[in-house]
Amino acid sequence: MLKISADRLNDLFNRIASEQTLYIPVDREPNTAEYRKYEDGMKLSESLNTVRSAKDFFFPQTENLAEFKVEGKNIEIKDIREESGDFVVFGVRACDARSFSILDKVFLSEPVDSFYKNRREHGTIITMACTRPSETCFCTAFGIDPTAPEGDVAVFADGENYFFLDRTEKGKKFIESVADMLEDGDTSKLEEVKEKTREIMKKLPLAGLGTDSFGGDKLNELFNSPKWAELSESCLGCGTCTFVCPTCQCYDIRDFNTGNGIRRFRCWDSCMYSDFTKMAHGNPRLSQLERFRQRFMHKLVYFPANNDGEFGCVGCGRCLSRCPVSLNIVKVMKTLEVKE
Amino acid sequence: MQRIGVFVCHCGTNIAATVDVKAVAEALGHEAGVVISQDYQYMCSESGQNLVKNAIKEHKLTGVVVCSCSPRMHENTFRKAAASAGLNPYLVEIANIREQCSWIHKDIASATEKAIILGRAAIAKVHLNTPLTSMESPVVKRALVIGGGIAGIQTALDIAEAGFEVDIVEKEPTIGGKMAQIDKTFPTLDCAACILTPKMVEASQNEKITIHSFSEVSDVKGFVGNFTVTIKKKARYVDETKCTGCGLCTEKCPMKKVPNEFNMGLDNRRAVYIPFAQAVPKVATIDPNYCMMLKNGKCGVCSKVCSAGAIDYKQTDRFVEQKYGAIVVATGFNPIKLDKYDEFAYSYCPDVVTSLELERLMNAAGPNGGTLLRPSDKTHPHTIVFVQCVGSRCDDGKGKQYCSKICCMYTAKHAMLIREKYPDTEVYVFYIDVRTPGKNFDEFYRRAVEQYNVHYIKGMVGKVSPKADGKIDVQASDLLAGEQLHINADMVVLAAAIEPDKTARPLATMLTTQMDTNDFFTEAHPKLRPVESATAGIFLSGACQGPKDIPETVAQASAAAAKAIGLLCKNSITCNPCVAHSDELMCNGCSACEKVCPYGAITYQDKEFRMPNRTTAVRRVASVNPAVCQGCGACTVACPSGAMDLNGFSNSQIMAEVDAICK
Amino acid sequence: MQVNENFKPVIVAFCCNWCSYAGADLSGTNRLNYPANVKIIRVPCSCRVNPMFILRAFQKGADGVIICGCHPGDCHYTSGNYFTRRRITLLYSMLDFLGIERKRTRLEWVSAAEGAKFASVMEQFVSDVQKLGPNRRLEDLRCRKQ
Amino acid sequence: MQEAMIKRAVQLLADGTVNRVMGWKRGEFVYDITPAVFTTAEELEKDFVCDDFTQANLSKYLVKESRKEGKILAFLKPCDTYSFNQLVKEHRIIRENVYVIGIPGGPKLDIEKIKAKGITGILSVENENYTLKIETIYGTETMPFSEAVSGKCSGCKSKKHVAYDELIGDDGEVLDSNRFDMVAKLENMTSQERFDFWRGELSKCIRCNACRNVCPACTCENCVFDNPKSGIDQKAAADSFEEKMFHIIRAFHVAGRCTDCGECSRVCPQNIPLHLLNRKFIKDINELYGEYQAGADTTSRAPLNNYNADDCEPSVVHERGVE
Repeated sequence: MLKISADRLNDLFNRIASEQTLYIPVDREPNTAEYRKYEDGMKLSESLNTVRSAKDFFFPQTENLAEFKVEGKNIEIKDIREESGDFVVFGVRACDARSFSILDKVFLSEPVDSFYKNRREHGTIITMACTRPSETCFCTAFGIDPTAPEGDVAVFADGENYFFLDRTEKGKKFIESVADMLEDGDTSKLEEVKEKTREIMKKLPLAGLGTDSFGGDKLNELFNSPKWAELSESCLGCGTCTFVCPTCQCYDIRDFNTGNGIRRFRCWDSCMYSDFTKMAHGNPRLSQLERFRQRFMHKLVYFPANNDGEFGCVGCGRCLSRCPVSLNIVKVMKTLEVKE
Repeated sequence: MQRIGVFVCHCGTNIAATVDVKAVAEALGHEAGVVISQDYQYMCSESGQNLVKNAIKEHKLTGVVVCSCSPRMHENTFRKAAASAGLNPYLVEIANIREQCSWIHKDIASATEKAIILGRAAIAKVHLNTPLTSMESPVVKRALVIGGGIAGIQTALDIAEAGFEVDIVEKEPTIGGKMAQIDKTFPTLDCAACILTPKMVEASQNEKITIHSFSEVSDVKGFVGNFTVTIKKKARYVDETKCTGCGLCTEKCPMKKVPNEFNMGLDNRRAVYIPFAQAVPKVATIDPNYCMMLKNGKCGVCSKVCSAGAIDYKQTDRFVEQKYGAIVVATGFNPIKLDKYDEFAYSYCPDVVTSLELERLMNAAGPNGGTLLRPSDKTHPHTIVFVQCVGSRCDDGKGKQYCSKICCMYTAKHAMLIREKYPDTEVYVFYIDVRTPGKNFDEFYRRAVEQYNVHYIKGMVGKVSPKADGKIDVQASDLLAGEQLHINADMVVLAAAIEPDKTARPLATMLTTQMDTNDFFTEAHPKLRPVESATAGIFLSGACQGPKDIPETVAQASAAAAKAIGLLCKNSITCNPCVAHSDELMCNGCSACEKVCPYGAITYQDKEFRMPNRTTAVRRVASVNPAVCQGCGACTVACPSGAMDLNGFSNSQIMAEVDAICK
Repeated sequence: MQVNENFKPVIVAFCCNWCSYAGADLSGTNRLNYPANVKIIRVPCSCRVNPMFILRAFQKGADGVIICGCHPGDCHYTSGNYFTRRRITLLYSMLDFLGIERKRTRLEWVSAAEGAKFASVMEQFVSDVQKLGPNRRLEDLRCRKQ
Repeated sequence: MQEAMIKRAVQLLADGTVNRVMGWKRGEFVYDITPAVFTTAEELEKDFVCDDFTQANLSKYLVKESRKEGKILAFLKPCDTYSFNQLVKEHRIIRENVYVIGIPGGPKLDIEKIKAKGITGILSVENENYTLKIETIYGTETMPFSEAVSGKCSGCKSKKHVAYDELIGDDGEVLDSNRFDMVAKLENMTSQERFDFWRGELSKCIRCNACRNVCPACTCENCVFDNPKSGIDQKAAADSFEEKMFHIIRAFHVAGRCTDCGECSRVCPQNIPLHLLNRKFIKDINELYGEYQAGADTTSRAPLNNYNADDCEPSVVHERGVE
């Protein structure tokens, strides 16, 4: 497998950044990482994951769609779409990598979201295998192997070297474009590292989390479960879980009067919000119970029902660490789980 | 869909000279929702108003924007016009392109651009205007007159004459005010007391009039038609109901050395006193600053001599609360203090006096029984110098910038009276200008010069220096002759500027009326509404509004009375519908609005609301009493949820204006 | 500092109906000139001015916002401007704390009789904002003039 | 402490004084504690927790809970009692329907501060004489207790309970805290430095509304930012202006009402020091209008709904500190 030694990683970054925009996770504060546009000398974060997920690159929090200009009594509609340039996202974890296939199912199925598609086409995802999972990790529950992430290129670290494995055509092209900086390497130590990680995964507190009680066919029993009331009781109705979630994909379309015209934009929405899907007649989900239930039913029932059983969660654990009142999908799953 | 009409006024050339009105009408015609945009020479004229009315009918307008003068001027005019054409009057907005545009800008391009922006803001606002309906509020049929001088007395008599109850609040022990201190009046030279005192008696005897003497207004609440006023009746230590005004106590009181303010401190009175013989009410008052009984509990003579048993050393201030429909302010004036005018030696030379002191010196009831004598040695003065404009028309910051208006005439009166009574006395008057507009005024002044040979000298007095021989050296310049003069005078009389009474400023605060920088009350309009304040239900009488002589004062007093009577005649008045209202669905019931409401217009109630999934919940919500709310909007900002909004000035309307201006 | 003469600041002035708006009218009646950049919004009382309005003005492109009301103690509604004073003091302090230029915000007491003061306050305020240049720290890029 | 609380709660449930108990419920890990309502002794004994990680302020839940049938027992830390009082004062909590037991406050621990040391895979945290012994999948780690103390506790203003029906443990005193130090430090920066600081912080905002929704002063039936009728509703910080707008208006709306409980900064997923905005207002109010502690009582007039004729002019803002 092709590799680069750890001390030359930044050379590689410089090279990539000289050709296209490169984003890498960087520590803002200890253990608080965020993706930043790479600049010379930036240090790759050692944190397990970023606070915000990598979905932002393809499905940004806000995005302009069109502009209407009113001149006198005439309205002119302007397309203000911005074509994405080529970019690389480095260091995506296996969980986030899986989230793209979930988002693709939403945005790339008919009718195709051309804004999303445009960015997907221009973006190369370089994932990185996990070596030090956290207690909040439960990606394995959704069949994700953190030691073998998806993406266009998967990168594995053994402490001294970074190994590169192409997983798609795009990935292949990418490796070719930087092949002159890479060399063949011995992967024996890497296998040790992977094995060690898999062992740790088995020992994680959430390792036993099962999905058998969930899926598209469990609609009625789960929807009508009396446990939602207790589960949702302390939910604040904020959007933290939604906004840090790599798979939440709901958005709202709004108009903003700029003074020069009306700008139509979309922005993330959260099913936890009281005005979510508010329509002319009012709001279909009036209580926090209904809104809370919606989020988890979507991930655990509705999404798999429409997507060949694939769950709308990747087990990244962000909601576990960020929810102001420590409510999360694991607690929901454990509470609703039908125990044999 | 809105159908808005825009009407751009030329105001003759007032607007059209600096604003391209055609361009404004053209530009605003392109705004969304505008269906007609016209310009016209005088929009406020009958034909201008007809233009608006016809357009409302013809184009079925849902809103009207008039680009014209200040809304303070003609907003009502156009609202009435709209109403008569069937459009709710509150669907009219004014863009102020005269006072706030054409009159302040010289450049046509920028003034026109600004006028268009102001028009757009008004259009943006009118888009969000809602029809408003006025509520009715009852009128309390009683008036309060604050101040018992000639202005207050005249106003009270006129209101009482119309059949309404009137209360006069006078801070001194007697009504009468400044006129009571004056000896003779110009230009007729009739005796002030002879014409004033019958009015005072009339006021005291009129059963519709209640006089609160030695009293002050301490609190005012409420609004037009329904004021609640607290009157502080200061302790006079004499029971008004028992005192017969016999005056025995004032003769027996052993404390004789109290400066007599009625005689401008030129002689003394007792600690218990009646200011003057014709005082109304004729009731004694004990001065606690001098009364030995009140100060250290030793004396009690007055109590012993009073056969009516009216003396009450234990009396305290009392507070009376009363409701009124209208309030007339008649707080009058005072001569300014001359402590800043040391060049005239006023503070240390007793023979330098003010004009009002001269009035007392010449008055038969004055300290010298009407004989003009020098205060210092009680000798007859042979040369008297009058100095005009002491503190009036001053730019140096020591005095007042305005003309005190009455000094020229009263000085001519004084000069004439002195020359008449003491022909051996030489009288000099130093003046900047002699201002004598008024019926028979200039004739009066010319008589002083021509018939009585008063020496009028245009020029300023530079220095007044008392000399060792008791004479006074007056150093002055004669501007016409271009020479310096020294006059060896016996007396100098200073025409001190007049200023509003000191009680006016705190009173204005209580009444929420405006004052100018000199503390004169500001009238609602200097020409069209001269006796009304901008605060509804508060009227202005006499010198509190500006310097005035007696005829003018009385005329304005009657005018103010007429306005007050007009109000009191109504059973109810239309309230301003631009009041706050609370959206119950958004109200948190937190009481923030209630805390900032100056009128107590907000109350709370527990109300049942439909909640999700067929449940109900009881919540505490605010409601505004529209008859009490005056529409300041303090509550709208105190409310964090935005439940509280203001009709006519809603959040969305103001933000629409902001947006239009910043566009 | 370089002063851009071509920069025409947008100034929003909130004036209370009873004092400051009348003061502005008086400065017109007396033909006292002040820059045309100043656009007045009439409010019943300065206490009607919600901090929302001030931020909204900056958002939509204002370079300076000034609030004018009756002198303390002279409020037509007795106490409105006292509340204004506290609210606006705290708001301006917060804007300052966030690093927004101090001279973009101002509050002045202008009575109905102070036409000359109104004109001179506006003159000075516009010149202060002119010196600061366009509002960049509290602007909404979407609303930037095109 | 936890045992005493459970015991008392069970008693009060049993004797009918209350029919519910508001407390904290243990989670999957040692630290992920959720506010919860308990109705039975069994639930309490199984899941009720009160330890070094029970940071959440329960007062806001009482807005809804106090309107339900029957009386609820609430365990309130000293800081929570201030929020509670403030909500009672604003008629948001119906006092009669709450039985308050005051419990000692922090300092509480913030798991993020432990994780910031690179400690992960956390299985348990034990406090041994103010040294934390942390068991992880990767082995045992130790760190000083003081370095893991939550930000909301490090500037503690008071250990005194201002509202309670009974106390478990002793009552404390109002503290002489250093909570305004950071505000003062910012005030002494230049305007540009302050601007850069806040641009850096606020640009992190993702408008998740956690700060607002957790805030015990933000209990509006309908927040202006969610209400299209308000004219300033916004769902996302589509422009950096909107971040500022949201946080300025929010801070302004709670000015004079914020009890400085620190929940806003605690819950911010982006670690924005939002409490500094509120503390700026508190500091200004204290300095300009006299010391005022929101929630200290239920009767005083909020400083923004009050005035003095001789209050300072807004120009003081322009005369203080650094331009």
